[in-house]
Amino acid sequence: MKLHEYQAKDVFAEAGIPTPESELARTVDEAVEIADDIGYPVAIKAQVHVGGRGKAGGIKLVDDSEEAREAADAILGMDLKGYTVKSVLVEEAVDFVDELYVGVTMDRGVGRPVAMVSTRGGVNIEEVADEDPDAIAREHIDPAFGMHDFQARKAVYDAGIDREVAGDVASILTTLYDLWEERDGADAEINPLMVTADDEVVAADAVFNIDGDALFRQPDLAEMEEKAAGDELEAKANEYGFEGANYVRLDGSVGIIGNGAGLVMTTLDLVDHYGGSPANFLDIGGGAKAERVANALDLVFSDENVDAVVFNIFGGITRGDEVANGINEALAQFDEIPKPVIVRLAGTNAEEGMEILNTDLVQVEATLEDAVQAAVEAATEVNA
Amino acid sequence: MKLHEYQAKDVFAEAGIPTPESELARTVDEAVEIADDIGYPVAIKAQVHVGGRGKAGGIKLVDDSEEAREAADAILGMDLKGYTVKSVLVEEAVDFVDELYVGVTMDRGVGRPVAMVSTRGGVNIEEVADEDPDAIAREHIDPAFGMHDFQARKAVYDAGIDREVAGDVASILTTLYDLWEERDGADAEINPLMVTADDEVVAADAVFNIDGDALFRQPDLAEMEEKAAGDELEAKANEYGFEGANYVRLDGSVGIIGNGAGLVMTTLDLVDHYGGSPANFLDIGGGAKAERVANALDLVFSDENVDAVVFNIFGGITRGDEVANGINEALAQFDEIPKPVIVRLAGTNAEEGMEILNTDLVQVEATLEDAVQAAVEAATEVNA
Amino acid sequence: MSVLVDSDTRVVVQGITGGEGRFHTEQMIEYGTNVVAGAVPGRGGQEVEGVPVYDTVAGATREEDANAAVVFVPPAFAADALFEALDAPLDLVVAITEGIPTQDMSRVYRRLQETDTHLIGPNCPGIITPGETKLGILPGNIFASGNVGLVSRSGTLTYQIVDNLTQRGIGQSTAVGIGGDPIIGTDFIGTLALFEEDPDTDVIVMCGEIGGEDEENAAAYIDEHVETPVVGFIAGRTAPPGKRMGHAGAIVSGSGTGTAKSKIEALGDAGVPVGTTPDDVAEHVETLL
Amino acid sequence: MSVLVDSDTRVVVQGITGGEGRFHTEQMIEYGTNVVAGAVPGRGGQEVEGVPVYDTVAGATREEDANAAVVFVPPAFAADALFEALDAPLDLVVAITEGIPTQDMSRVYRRLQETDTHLIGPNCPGIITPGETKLGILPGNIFASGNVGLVSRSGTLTYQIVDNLTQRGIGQSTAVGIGGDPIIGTDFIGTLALFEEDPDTDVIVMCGEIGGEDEENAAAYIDEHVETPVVGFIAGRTAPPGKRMGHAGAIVSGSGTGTAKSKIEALGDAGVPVGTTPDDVAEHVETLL
Repeated sequence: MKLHEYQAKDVFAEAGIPTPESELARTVDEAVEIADDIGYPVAIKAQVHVGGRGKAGGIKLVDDSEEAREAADAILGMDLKGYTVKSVLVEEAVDFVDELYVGVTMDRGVGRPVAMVSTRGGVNIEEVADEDPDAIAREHIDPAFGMHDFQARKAVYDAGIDREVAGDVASILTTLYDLWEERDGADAEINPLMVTADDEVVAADAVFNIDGDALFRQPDLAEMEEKAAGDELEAKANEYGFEGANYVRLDGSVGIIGNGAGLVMTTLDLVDHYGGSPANFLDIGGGAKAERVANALDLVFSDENVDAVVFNIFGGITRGDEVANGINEALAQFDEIPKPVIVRLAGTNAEEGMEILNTDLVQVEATLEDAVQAAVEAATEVNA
Repeated sequence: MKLHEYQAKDVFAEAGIPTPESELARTVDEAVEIADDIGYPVAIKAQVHVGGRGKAGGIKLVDDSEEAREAADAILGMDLKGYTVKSVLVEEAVDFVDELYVGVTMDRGVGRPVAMVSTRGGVNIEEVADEDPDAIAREHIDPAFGMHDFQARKAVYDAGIDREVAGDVASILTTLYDLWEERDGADAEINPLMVTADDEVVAADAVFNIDGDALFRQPDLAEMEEKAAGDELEAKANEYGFEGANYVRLDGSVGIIGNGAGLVMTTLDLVDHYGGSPANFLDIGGGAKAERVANALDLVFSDENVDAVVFNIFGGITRGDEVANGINEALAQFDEIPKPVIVRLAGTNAEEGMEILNTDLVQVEATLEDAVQAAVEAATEVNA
Repeated sequence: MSVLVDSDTRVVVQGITGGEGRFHTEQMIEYGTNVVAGAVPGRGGQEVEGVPVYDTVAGATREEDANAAVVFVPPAFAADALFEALDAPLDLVVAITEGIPTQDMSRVYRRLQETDTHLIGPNCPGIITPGETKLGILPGNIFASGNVGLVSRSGTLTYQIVDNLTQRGIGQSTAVGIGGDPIIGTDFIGTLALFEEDPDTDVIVMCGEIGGEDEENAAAYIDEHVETPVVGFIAGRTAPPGKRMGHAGAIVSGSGTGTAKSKIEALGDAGVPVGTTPDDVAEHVETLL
Repeated sequence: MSVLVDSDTRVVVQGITGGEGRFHTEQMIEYGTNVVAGAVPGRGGQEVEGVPVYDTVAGATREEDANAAVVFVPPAFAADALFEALDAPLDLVVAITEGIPTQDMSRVYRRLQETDTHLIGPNCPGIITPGETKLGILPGNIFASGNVGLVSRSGTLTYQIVDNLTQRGIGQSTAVGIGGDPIIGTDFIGTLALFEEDPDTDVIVMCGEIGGEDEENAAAYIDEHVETPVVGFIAGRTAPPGKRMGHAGAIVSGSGTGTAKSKIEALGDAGVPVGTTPDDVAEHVETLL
């Protein structure tokens, strides 16, 4: 779960990390008023969950009220990579001599957190990591002990941070790690961490992504989550509880519903393999009950690109009879089934499920390959 | 460093451990007023740093104002094992059906904390440990991870705590451990942890000793320290910064000053070996400067039991010349040296020290054995 | 023979009194699993499906000699349950629970390194030695006893591939669902090593997916250490970069790592044929037996 | 020969810019110790007594090939300095600092178990191989090269006994002050094992004190594993129960454990003569050589 820059900065600032003076604005008038209060130059920054805001025109530096008005007007409401900008952060422009990078994330390869420091801030750090990996000092953290103070110093000195600001940067890294740990961070980054001419360090941007699985113990952060990021289907998916990664919209015509990420991905791959094109990834998860199945079907039907739907369930925790009931329930609402549905059930209670399924409403196939081929054909027919 | 029962209970209660209603009183009138407020029966409990208060008459259970007055009057000002009682805790008497024990301490044998639970509360737990070690469930804690919740449960179920209160006791143990860890505890104990007829658990007594070496990061607890526990010499020792274990008064006639605990203990043993009797243990520690040496000498001179003083310094960090200056300084204050002082210097800068020493004021010996024998003789002469 | 579990495995079910725990305990017993105890704090002395429940895992191992655990404890308490299982200690712990916070698993993994316990999962379907025992939620009826070892990051995809194998009359020695989370216990390499040592595993099926570098690392390991023929499968060939698909680990990063292409190439370089469909995998296996 | 340190030992001094660090660096260099670096955060690039200072221990090991550290860092920062030294990694860390909080040391000790590093101390005088090198604060001039290994929980008492040995013309192979704190790194047993392996240590002197059970455990170890003759000394025979004497560990508990009597008996049972005075110890050693 992603925090917006302004939210992340609030959390960082509360923990004692220096941030520039700033305030959120939702209207042009608000933005200009705040900019006037702060004093120019200020930066006007779109608050959306997409990378590369700057290049896409989502950040503008302005020198007076008039420019502030123009910039706020341009940015508020603009479309950034599919997301509508609803608010901007109006922020004191920092006069910097250096841009650093500090970050904390989980290194899944070793199962341990890693703290990172680099003098190459202000640019895409993934590119730095690819082109010049030694430019980033990395310190793996023992999760039982947390970050030792010496590790923060080591990362900072190894990265070649100037002696004048080394202590401050180490202390910011320590704070960032502690926050990351206490608040169940997935990624925490300050990029750039700006250094001013008089050796002060300021977090000019802030990224703080939270582990979605840990939101139950971070209720205040969970409240900051901005669902319904713009796309109507994603909003609906959220509403139905198909959070983030369980529903991914793509641009094909075969709607795909299944249980278990690997199986659903494989279904997508098979659709492609048989000449079709997947409209979405939708994993209803383990142990889904009838209502969840009905919701899944409604969600995929709502996608106007979808011409046919393939339902692929291999039951372990999930029971075939529950799925069958869900499909029947969902389809019972329609006088006419809007799009052909091909169902394939296997595993736990699959036979019971097959018996329950109303074959007037759905086409039943015995194997995955047959089901996918049938769905691809059905979608092709619609388009023919 | 020891907290008083009332201080420990404040700390425990703030962390959420249930304690009986209670308030501290420093006068008889205060005690009666508080007892009347709480309602009878109440317990009147002496607040002194000695074990076995109950047996020594330091705790009385009273049923009305008159008894409360009598008890408070008897306890306030009484001498408990050498300590004058200056305050009493007036506390709601708990009607209990069971007395349990929970505690946390450092097991130096394995270098790890250990959490302990027993159904044998309300008695001296060291005796239980000696007589029936299996009656105490012990769970060693990994200091890198802290106590896992399951460990608290395991200790509680292993100890055979009744199912009805097991969850509450486990949760109190968890709180106690967390406190112990956060507040740099040395020993934390609740004995007894009382169980009432309706399955509530209440900390009827509380022990919380803090690691003296960690007081620098526990300033609020450090403030609770009650120095000058009664003995005038110990008060003076504290004032001079010979904290707790560095000055221990004994009942012999040979005053002993040295550097390093092992060497000073050995000097005591040698005094005994040569037929004398040590008046004290005084370790001036490593790297002592002249002033500290002078203070040490003044402290030992103040002990009226002391008839002769042996100074035994083997310099590593401590320098012989500094010690010699300190001895000269201390003795220069006297028109006549009050008690004979025998000095033995060895190690770092010992030769310089020997040269500095004013042999009009002190007797210098070359070996430890000679110095101790001379001191024993001098003390014997005074007593002859 | 088999790896990790057989009919002698004595299982304690952590979280046996919950809905899933109860249901799958019944299923496991029905399959023949030797479920000797349950462990749920505060529920000691009860029975579930005829199985005695203890307050602690230590109690279950002490009284019932359990040597393996299956964990159905909800995410908020799962890490504690895993620490408890590792402390018991047990030879094998199978964590079914989905949604354990990643930092919790990082700490569990840290402790795991200091033990001799095998942890399977979390967020996994479990492990089965067909005809002998199953620990987890795998649907027993699709498996058949045989000589193919199967290891997979995915749950239901495992069932799919097993089904394709069984349909062709190919049985399995042991099937291990290692789980799809970013941090898991025994990984591909650990499981491959076990199969390599097992005389009754003649072919290994390794079923991976996009995200991370585990498949690439496993390919290198196979190249160096595995004599037994391996057939691969990789899910997520059509997944677009930057979109996480279900599993927290299943994402092709912006910088291009974790792609199906890279994994398939690595496996190919190690001499591992990679099936294009689940049934294609079964067909490859058939030719190798 | 010697144990743990010799003229090849390359030392980094942590806290070299402090008063004690500077003074004892000078003393060590004068004795012949190969002090190759100092480590103090923020002081990298400076020099102390001609020794280059680095910001991190890692820097000192990388640039100067240090393999041992002496730690003079104040108590509040000492645990972090020890973690840093263990991380470097180094073969040997000698912690002089007195007054490190016990819980800090418990965590350091936990980490130490996972490393191959020898930690001497904390709250110890250090280690010396006479004529070759000393790491710590021991006064070099009282030592003489020879064949007696010495291990002691106490600082100045060590000097006393060494002085008695040297006065009698008995030199030392290596002398190790293991420190008097409740939690220390290498203990009696660890040091005895090293001396037992050292062909040039012909007699071992073990100098203990009241408190804990380390001497009793060491006696049992000697009985089983040590062929080299051992002479003992125990300080605190006259210490009354319940009164801590100086060292945090030096206390005879109320329940009677940790007494000098128990330790002297245990050593006696293991065939170890225990001297009544420091010079008596030296006399015993003399008869054994």
